[in-house]
This record gives sequence, structure tokens and C-alpha cells, in this order.
Amino acid sequence: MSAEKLTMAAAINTALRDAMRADDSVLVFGEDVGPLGGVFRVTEGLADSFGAARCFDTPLAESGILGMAIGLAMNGMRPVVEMQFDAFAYPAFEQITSHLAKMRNRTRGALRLPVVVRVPYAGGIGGVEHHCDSSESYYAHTPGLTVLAPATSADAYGLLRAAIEYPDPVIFLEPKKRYFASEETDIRAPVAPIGTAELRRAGRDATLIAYGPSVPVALAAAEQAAAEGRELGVLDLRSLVPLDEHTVTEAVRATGRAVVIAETPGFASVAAELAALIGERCFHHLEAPVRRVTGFDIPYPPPKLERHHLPSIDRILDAVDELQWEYA
Amino acid sequence: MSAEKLTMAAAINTALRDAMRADDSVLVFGEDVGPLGGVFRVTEGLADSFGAARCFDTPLAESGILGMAIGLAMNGMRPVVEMQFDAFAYPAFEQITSHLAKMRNRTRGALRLPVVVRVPYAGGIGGVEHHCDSSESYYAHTPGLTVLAPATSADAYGLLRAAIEYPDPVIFLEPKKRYFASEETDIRAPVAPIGTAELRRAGRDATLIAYGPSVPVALAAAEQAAAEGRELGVLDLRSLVPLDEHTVTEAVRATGRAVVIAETPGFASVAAELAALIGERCFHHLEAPVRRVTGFDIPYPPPKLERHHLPSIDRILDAVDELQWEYA
Amino acid sequence: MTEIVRLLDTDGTVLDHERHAFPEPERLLEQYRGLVLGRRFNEQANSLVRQGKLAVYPSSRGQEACQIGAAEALREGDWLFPTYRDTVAVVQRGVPPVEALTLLTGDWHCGYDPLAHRVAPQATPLATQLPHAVGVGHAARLRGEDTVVLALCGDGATSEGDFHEALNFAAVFTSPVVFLVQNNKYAISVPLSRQTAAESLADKGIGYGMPAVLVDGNDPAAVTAVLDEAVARAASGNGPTLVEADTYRLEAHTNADDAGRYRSEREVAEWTERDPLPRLRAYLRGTGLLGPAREAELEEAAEELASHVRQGVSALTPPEPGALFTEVYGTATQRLATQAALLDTELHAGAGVR
Amino acid sequence: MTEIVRLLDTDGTVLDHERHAFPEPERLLEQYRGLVLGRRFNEQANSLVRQGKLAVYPSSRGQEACQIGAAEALREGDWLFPTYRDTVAVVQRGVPPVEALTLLTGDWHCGYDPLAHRVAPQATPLATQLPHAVGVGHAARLRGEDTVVLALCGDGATSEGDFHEALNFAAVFTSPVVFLVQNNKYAISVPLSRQTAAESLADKGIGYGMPAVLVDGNDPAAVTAVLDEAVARAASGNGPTLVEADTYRLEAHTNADDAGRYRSEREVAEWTERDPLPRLRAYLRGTGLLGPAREAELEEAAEELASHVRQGVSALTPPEPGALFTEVYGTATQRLATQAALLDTELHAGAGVR
Ligand SMILES: Cc1ncc(C[n+]2csc(CCOP(=O)(O)OP(=O)(O)O)c2C)c(N)n1
Ligand SMILES: Cc1ncc(C[n+]2csc(CCOP(=O)(O)OP(=O)(O)O)c2C)c(N)n1
Ligand SMILES: [Mg+2]
Ligand SMILES: [Mg+2]
Repeated sequence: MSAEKLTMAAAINTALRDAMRADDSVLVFGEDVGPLGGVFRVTEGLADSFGAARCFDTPLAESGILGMAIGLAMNGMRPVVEMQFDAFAYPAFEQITSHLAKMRNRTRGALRLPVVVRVPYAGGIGGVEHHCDSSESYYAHTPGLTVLAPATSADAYGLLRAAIEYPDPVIFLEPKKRYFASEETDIRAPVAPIGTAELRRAGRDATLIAYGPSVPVALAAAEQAAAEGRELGVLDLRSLVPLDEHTVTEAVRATGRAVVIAETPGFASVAAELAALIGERCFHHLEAPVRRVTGFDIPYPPPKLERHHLPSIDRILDAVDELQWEYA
Repeated sequence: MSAEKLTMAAAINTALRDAMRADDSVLVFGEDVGPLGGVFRVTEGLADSFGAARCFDTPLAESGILGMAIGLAMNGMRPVVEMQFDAFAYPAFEQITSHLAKMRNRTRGALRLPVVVRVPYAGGIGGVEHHCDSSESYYAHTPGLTVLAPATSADAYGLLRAAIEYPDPVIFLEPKKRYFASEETDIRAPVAPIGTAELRRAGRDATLIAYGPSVPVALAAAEQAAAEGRELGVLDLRSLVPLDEHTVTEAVRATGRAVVIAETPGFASVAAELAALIGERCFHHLEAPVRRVTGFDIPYPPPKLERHHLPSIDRILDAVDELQWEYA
Repeated sequence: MTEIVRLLDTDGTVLDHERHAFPEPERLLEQYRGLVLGRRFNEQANSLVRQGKLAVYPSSRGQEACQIGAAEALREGDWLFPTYRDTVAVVQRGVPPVEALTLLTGDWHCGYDPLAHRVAPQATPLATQLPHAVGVGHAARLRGEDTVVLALCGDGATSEGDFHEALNFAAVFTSPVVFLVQNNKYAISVPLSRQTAAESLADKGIGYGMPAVLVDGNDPAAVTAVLDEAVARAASGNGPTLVEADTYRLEAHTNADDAGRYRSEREVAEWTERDPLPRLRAYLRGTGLLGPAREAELEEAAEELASHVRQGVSALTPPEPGALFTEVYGTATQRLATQAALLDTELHAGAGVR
Repeated sequence: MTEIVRLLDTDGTVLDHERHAFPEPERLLEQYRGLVLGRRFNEQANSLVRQGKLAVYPSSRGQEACQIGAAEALREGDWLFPTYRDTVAVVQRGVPPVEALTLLTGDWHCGYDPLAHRVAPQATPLATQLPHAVGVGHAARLRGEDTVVLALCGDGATSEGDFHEALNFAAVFTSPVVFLVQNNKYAISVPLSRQTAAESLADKGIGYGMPAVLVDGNDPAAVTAVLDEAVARAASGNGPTLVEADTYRLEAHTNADDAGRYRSEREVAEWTERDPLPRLRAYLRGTGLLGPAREAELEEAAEELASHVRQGVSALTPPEPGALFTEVYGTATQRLATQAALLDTELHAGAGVR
């Protein structure tokens, strides 16, 4: 099959479908993922195609869902669970941090948990409170979790397939606002493995580092900068843990300037990690301090104000402007 | 009253006692905090002195404890709850992030929650799994929470009194391994307010930045460095949120070199925030990259291996050695 | 199996009721007013969604007897803990309707002052408000006040750990809380059979050592009688009650939902037969308390409410962007001050700079 | 009020038992062996704590009938989900005793292979293992296996949200799980009255639509009879059972605890009267199955176990520090590789460099 227009929601649905077809032990469950097909229709048709034993709704309890997934994985299954929205994964936080993340380590590798936790996350959809949290930093900070954040339909397909085949737990962050953005994509084309970042755009002047929902914004900013005469590279992390430290440092060393872009509140975040890492590894290559353009350190705003909170093209370009070009 | 030898556990007990005496609306509750006086004996005697209505045990359910505290605070009380150990606060994570942290913002200031969540945290006590997590980064990353981490008995007293009087929720992190370390202290002496860091030791060559359990380690490292001819300053953050950005940047600018020390896994942590912040604000003053000496990015080790994980004097001094002195 | 309390038949005739006091007809007339206005409010909110003026609206059409019953069971000084679906109860309790809709217009997370009205912010994370209700009740008891707290949740929410912890805390502390579960048979698309294997949700009371009642949630008289008893029990220091209201959500979960995917029209039609409005109307007409004049009056009041809501929502102006920073903490952190300044600069630089 | 199942009186005489089959005496003799060894194991572990060879030990002294009963109720291929207090059950189930103590010696978090033994790692975070048990059972059912999962927890743990969610999931999915609550009356210092206002914890079964049984947890015959039935029910596809075992923790919560602060010696003395060991011993002596020779044999086996544990624990060598990094992920991240290298360098630099 070659390139076709595909939304990220459709790409994920196809990945689930293909994974379920390829491996009987793959189970999809959660809230409203069965007959309804998920509130974002991401699991549409799976219950029909694979039956209620393979794709089913559970009682409404996220900790129970996660805990049941852990047990299923202990006994030979490959559960793919959906947390309906980012903030509704918090009731499962203990199961995620104290068990899902630690079981392999606790048992010295005897018990591995191939669980994928799909989390529709982040903002930009006009959602009311608790529906737009950027929760990636909680997971990325927790040792033992692999944390993926695709930005494109192709990556969503490829990374989800890889995640389901992975021997260890994966938090799979799906940028809600990309669900219905449709793009030309060949989802069967091979995708770089988990743990590799991808340079989406080359540019010699500075490097924008982004992931998930922020990648298209970074690309748009780079486009505009190009029109203004500045060549910005855009690095899409794809995987937050493991982080492709090598590619990040190479990309920044090549330009000497970096802006990290993420929707998450910046304080003690994945964006802070990137700035810290770059400071440590690229110190002598940096022409200017690393700038972070992140969400503010506030609860996610109400719909009518969210545009002020999210990293915008202008805010990114302002940050680029401040990269001390006078010293260049 | 003047200086006397006081453990941190005793200082916290005295703070609770004094706060309960000063204000009838202060309530202390949680698991085993009543007749037993807490598993660390921090609430010893409070139920006796103030009665079972003011200091009491609840059913064993951390989310319920936090939720009840929120309700009590909504209706005029000042609850001080204990989470028995760091990892046992995770069941309350949703209550903390989705309600405790956000209520003031959600209601535009109409509903303020003066709740103090005491969390005995971090390692160094030979505790088995789930008893030694450094969970500060989860809280510090969550907008709306004030996060304190005292290192001394005097600060534990002063900051806890301030926390209980605070109009907003405070996560009060008590370094377990300091509970029974006794020090000469005058707990009634005024303590710098929430949000101010304290330079515990001056030193012109480099700045060690630490908090909670790592402060004594940093001081010991500085002591040893002094014997070896290097003068290291030690900055005790005391408060992670609000972070005293001004004092941090001043201290680092003064020396041009910084090592951030914390027990927490470093990835996307408070330590990452500090390195990022210093990179942003002190760029032209830095003689070397900011180094992080943190716990490894692993689940907290079993007791017999924890010494390899925790920031040690040697590891700190090694990091200091690598601060590119050849360029000095 | 727990018996269901029903005082009015679906055609409005009064049923035998030995253990429960039939409410005063005048009181039911007052409630009927609430039902009519509540129904109209639901309809108005739906059309505001269609006009793009509300982001979303979870309608309580069909559940108005619970909405009004809950609000009316409380006395001055009592507290209500509503969910996203309980806007009608919130309004009936005295919160200005437009303030109650602020969450859904997207202007702010909560538009009213919870302390002034003793109505908690409408909770979205399921069951999380229930432990808060216990805390509010416990605080009152500690001060010797006879405050009662009525906390609402859905059938789906009973599966959450917080439901369990809250009911257990309330029972152990003899808290003055009435837990009213509106069992409307679905949690979005998930039917009750996926929430419990028990015969009724009221059965859970036994495990907490708490009295529990199953009531016909579409019977305004029964809801009132049962809640009155529960409120009286709580007020007199005898602790919490679990009330399961057997009801049905006549519309989709929200406008974003497609209920046709998971339930039949026939089922909806069956429940439409049990609609609380015609039921109470028939009864009141029978008593002679409700005549054409009064009905016209109520229609008018309902239209007035609707127009007030329409105009109020249209007139809303979103808060200044600076409001994002002012109430995160009592005093803004250095970090927030920097961020507020950044946004301010951007806004003052204005459009067209780039 | 739920009636308690008791088949043996405290003096070992057989009681009327209409609804429950009295276990074969030979089976009870086997169990008695477990009780004797389990008791000795508890004592040995306590003295290892005193010698500083275990960091801590939560003793099950007094609860051995539940420990042995739980392990023995399971068939090959069944799963056990223990807590920190259930080391005796873990050992009875076949896990090598020293491996079972690895958590407490501080060498590693779990010393045995859970898959090989079908014994989950001993859970410390309360009630969190219960949903895992449901998942393990559900996986087996999906594959058409008749595996049964027995999950243990304490009275305190029943207050946690995860307890509720697990029991509810099990009931809704008809999972083959037996939930055995060892109600030993305390959660550290907190008495049962602070965990529930219900008459019994078994009362919770009704709310989940799940059969529930209250059993004398210090009566090995009753525990066996009740668990046999529950396991058979689960194995035959009829779903979960909640079993509340009425028992008592004769020692402090752990060595770090001071039980004198919260309970009376008199209470402990009363429960010592109901100790399962002498009870079963008296019964077995009465049947003639247990005589001095057999008793001596058991004493010897118990001493052998104790000495094996003593020697095994003393001979333990902690894992290499490098083990900290090898099983966090299947493949170490770049970050972990760097950190492992740092530690390696430090260790090779050796002492005395500074
Ligand atoms: C903790 C949590 N998980 C998931 C959701 C998403 N969600 C919103 S409403 C809903 C269904 C709730 O059903 P029920 O409790 O029966 O209330 P109803 O909507 O029927 O009034 C779900 C799953 C949520 N709001 N909170
Ligand atoms: C989630 C969680 N909270 C708190 C603790 C601390 N803790 C360990 S044991 C215990 C008491 C447990 O009581 P119970 O469930 O009755 O079991 P028992 O110890 O009596 O066997 C507590 C509070 C914990 N391990 N996990
Ligand atoms: Mg419902
Ligand atoms: Mg107990």
C-alpha cells in the first residue's frame, strides 16, 4: 500500500487492528472503547471485528483498568488500554508508578509487562478542565516507563505497532488535536525504532526541538522564519524515554542555538530535561542560552484562553529572536 | 527559649503542637497518627493533648484522606494530613493534581484550600521498596502546589508553621533520614519565609545547590573540598515551589560553576529544572556546564545497594572536579 | 433484593406508601415549577450548543426529578456537590444560571462562588467530589452545626475507588452526607451491567454499614420523600444514607455523543413513558392545584429563564488573559510573574508585529 | 448478620457443620505440618531481625491457619497473590524460603521468579495486587484454562479504592478469583472500627453481587472447607468469592511497631486461646493421627527449616551494583548506560582515591 490521506485517529485504529490480527494475545479495553469505538472513535469497529473478548468495556475505574492490564500481562496477554483523557489517568497513577514501571526491575527481569497505555493528551481542542493536561513529565520522570509521543500519522502507526510488540510498558501519548488532521502518509513504510528522534527539517541557524502536538507548530515557525531569512532545523523527538540524546546533542551542536517547545508547564518538565541535557552536553557549542517555549506554569486554561497558553508560532519566533544573534 | 538539641521529628511534632494550640481549626489526621503517634512518632501525644476530634486515624485510604482534607478546608478547617510514606501518596495523586492544586484557580480565588500534606520522603534509611521514593518532582511540576523541603530542624519547625498558616495547599516533604538526626537549634527563632533559599556556606569557587536530605551531604562535601583547597558555597533551596530564582542565579553568577544535588532520579526532575534555569539565566557567567548529581534513573534500590544510588560526598566532589577548572 | 420506593404511578395516581410520607401537594407544586424550568433550561442549553455558544452540554433531560428533588431537599446552609450533569440542580439551588454555565461556555472553570452558594464546583473527574462532601460534613459536625451535604454521582462513578472511600469514610465518621446516585443506566456508552453484578447499586450500602434506599428517580414524590428522610437522618446526627435513584438519561451523554451506537430507540421510548414531568403534572391536575392559568404562568417563567440564559451567555466576556496567572497561588511566583509579563508584552505588541 | 463458619471448637472438638464438608483428617494432618513449620518460620524470621539480618519482618503468628489454608487450597497451576505479611503462605506454596526473604534481607525487591511459582511478588502498596489477580484470572479464562487465583489482603486494605475496583471487576467479569481478607483486627495501630461501620467485611460481597463467607480464620478445618468451595466455584466458571477470615495478629505489626500503644495484653491473651496450632493439634491427637513420634518428626522438620533459613540468609550475597541498571528496561537507555558507567568507574577507582 502506498501513501494515502490518513488522520492520526485512523492510523492508530489501523495499528490496533493490524496488531490484533497479528497476535491473538493483544487485547484492547478501557472505557467506551467497545461498541462505541471510543470517544474519539479510535477503537471504532474493533469489538465488531475481533469480538467482545478482545475489545471490551470495563467498569469505570482507571486504577482497576491498569491493574487488570498488569495482571493480564503477567499471564501472557498484551493489553492495550485507553485512558479516556490525560487527567483521567491520574487515578491509575499508583498502579503506573509503583507496579507497571517497576515490575521488571523488581523481579530482575522475570516478570515483564508488555502493556501499552494509550493516553489522548494535551490541548488545543477547546476542551474543558481535566481534558487537556500535558502529563508527559510525570511519566517521563518515572524510571521504567517508555514514553512515546508521535506527531504524525505515520509515526503513530509505526510507534504503536512497535509499542505493542515491546516487552515492557509503554505510555503512548496521542496528541488529541492531531487526531483528525489528515496527512499524506504511507503507514506501512518502515518507521525508525523507539528511541530515535527525527530531523523533520534541516536548518543551520538554530534547532527547534519539539514532540507530539508541538511539532507542526515548530515546523510552521521554521517555515515563517525561512521567509524571514533564518534557517531553523526542527527535531521531532518521537520518543521521550528513551531519549535520543545523541541526535539531540548533534543537532544542537550543529547550530549552536536551541529552542525547546512543548505544551507542558515548563517547571521540572521534559522541556527542562532537554534544556539541562543540552547545557551539559553542548556547553562549548552554545552561542546562546537554550530557550524553553512551553505552556505556562498554570492549570490548563479554559477554552477561551487556551490560545494564550499554547506555544505559538509568534512565541517561538520571539524566542528565536532572543538567541543572542548579536554575538553571532 | 534558646538553642537546644532537637531532632527534626521533634521539631515537626512541636510545630504541629504549637499550630494546634494557636488555631482550633488545625486538624491532624491520616494513618496511625492518633494513639500510635505515627510510624515515625512525629504526631506523638497530639491525640492525647488535643483529643480525638483534632488528631485522628482514618480508614486506610489515601485518596479518601486527601479528599476529606479538601472538604474540611472548603468548610473552614486547616487540615494537616500525613501520607505514611512517599510512595503511599500515589493513590491520592488525582486528588492532589486535579483538585488540591487547582481549586483556587478553578474558582478564581473564591475557594482556597489551606491543606498541608506531610510526606516523609526520600531514602537513606534502609527501607524496602515503596518506602524511599523521592517524589518531589511530581509535585513541583504541578502548578498550584507549594512544595517545601526543609533540611534542618529549625526550618522544619519554621516552614511547617508557615505552611499551616498559608492560604494555599502545601506539600511538605520531610526527609526521613533526617528525622532522628539531632542538632542544636532554636526553633522559635524566626525563619526566612516560604520561597527563600538560604546560603548555608559561602564559597567562591563553585556553588552546590541542594535541598532536603542532600543539604548535609553537600555541606560535608564542601567541608572536604575546603580541606583540599577549594571553597564551595552551599545553597539550601528550602522551597522548591516557589523557587527562589533570584538567589539561585545570584549564587551561581558569583562563582560561575554549579552542581545541583538531589536524591531524585534526574530525568525531568527538579534538578533538571535547576540546571535549565541556571543555563537560561547565568549563561554568560558559567565557566563550565552545570552538573547534576542525582539519584540514578532507576527504581529506588533495595537497602543493600542504596548507598550506590544516593549522591555521596565522593560523587559530588568528582562532579566538582569536572567543572573544567583548566579553563579557570 | 432491595425494594423500590415509588409513590406516584407513571400516570400520576398515588400508590400505597406505608413507610414513606407522601409530600405535601403544595410542595410538589413548587417542585413541578422546578421541573418545568429545569426541562426548559436543558433545552435552552442544547440549543446554545448548536449555536456554538457552549462547548458541550451534558443534559439531564429525564432526570429532572432528581435534579429538583436534590436541590429542594436541602435547607439553608446545607451543601450540594454536583457533577457536570447536574447544572439544573445547581441552578435550582440558587446559583445564577449564567454563572452555572461558565464552565461550558469555556470562559472559566467555575463561574460561581461555591462558598457563597454552598454549591461545590461541578465535578468532572468522576467520584472525586464525594470525599470532599464527607470533609465538608465532618467540618460542620466538629463545629456542632447540623449542616447536611448532598453529593451527586452517576452509576458509572460508583465503580471508582473514590466512591468506595467516600462512602466508607462517611459511614465510619457518621458524616451528615446523603449520597444520591442517579442510576441513568449508562456511563456514556457503557451499560449498567458493566458497572455492577449486584442486583442494585443500593446493595452497596450494606457493605458500608449505611442505610440505603432504592427510589424511583422519575417519581418526584418518592424522590422527595426519600431525600427528606435521608436529610433528616443526617441532620440529626445519625449519619449518611445511600440513595439510588432509578432513572434514565433521555438524551445522549452530551451533544458530542451518538447514543444510537449503544442503545435502542425502543428503550428510550419506554423510558419516555416514565418521564417525571407528565407524571407530576397528571397528579397535580388531579389535585386541582394545577390548572391552565398556573400552567401558562410556568411556561412563561420557563421562557423567561431561557431568554435570560440566552442573553446572559451571549453577553459573557471572557476574562482578561492576565487572569490565567492571578489565582494559581495567593502570591504569584517569580516564574509566573515572568510568564505573565511575557504574555502581557505579546498582547501589547499586538497583531501585525510579525 | 453474616454467620461465621466454624468447624472445630477452640479445644479441637468437631462442631456441627451442615453446609460445609469437614476436610479429610489426613489433609488436616498435612496442614498441621504446615502450621508447625509456618510457626517456626515466623519465629526464625523474628530472630533474624533481632540479629540484624532482616531489615524488618511482618509476622503472621496467629494467622498461620489462613497462610497454610490459602496455599493448600490451590491446585497446580493456580496463582497466589500475597502481601508482605504472607511469607509463610508463599513458602508453603513452594517458593524457596530464602528467596522469599530476599525482600526483607534487603538484597532485592523480590527474590523469586513469580512466573515459575505462580506466586506474585509480595505486595507492599495495600490492595494494589488485587486488580492484578483479576487480570491473571481473566487471561486464563480467555484461554479456556480453569486456573484459580487466590488473592490475600488485610482488613485495613479493604478501605482502599483498589479493593473496591478489584472486587467489582472480578464480579462483573465473573473472574476466577478468591479474595481472602485476613481480618486480623488491626492495620498497624488502627482498629477495625476505623475501617468499617458494617457488621462484617464479608457484608461487602452483597454490593458486588458476589458470594461472601465469614470464616473462623483460626480454625484450619473451616478455612480449608470454605476455601475449597470458593476455589471449586471459581474453577468451574462461577466467579469470585469474598472470604473474610476472622483472625488476629498475635505479634506487633512488625518489629518496628509497639503494639502496647494500641491494644491490651488481655486482648492478646484472649486470642492466644484461639491459636490455630493447639486447636488442630488437639483435634488430630483425638483422631489418633497425631502421636508423639509424628510430633517429634514435625519438630525436627521445623528445626531443619529454621536452620536452612538461618544459613541461607547468612550466605546471601547482595547483587552486584551493576544490577541496578540491567533490568529497568529491556535495553538500557543512553542515560542509564552513562550512569552505569559512572558507578562502574567509581567502584573501580576504589576506596582511598579521595
Ligand atoms: C475519572 C474519570 N474518568 C473518566 C471520565 C470521562 N467520563 C466523563 S462522564 C463519563 C461517564 C460517567 O457515567 P456516570 O457516572 O454514569 O454519569 P452520567 O454521565 O451517566 O451522569 C466518563 C467515563 C471522567 N470524567 N472522570
Ligand atoms: C497504599 C499504602 N498505604 C499505606 C501503607 C503503609 N502500611 C503498611 S501495612 C499497613 C497496615 C495494613 O493493615 P492491614 O491491611 O489490615 O494488613 P495487616 O498488616 O494487618 O496484615 C499500612 C498502613 C502501605 N503499605 N500501602
Ligand atoms: Mg450514568
Ligand atoms: Mg490487619
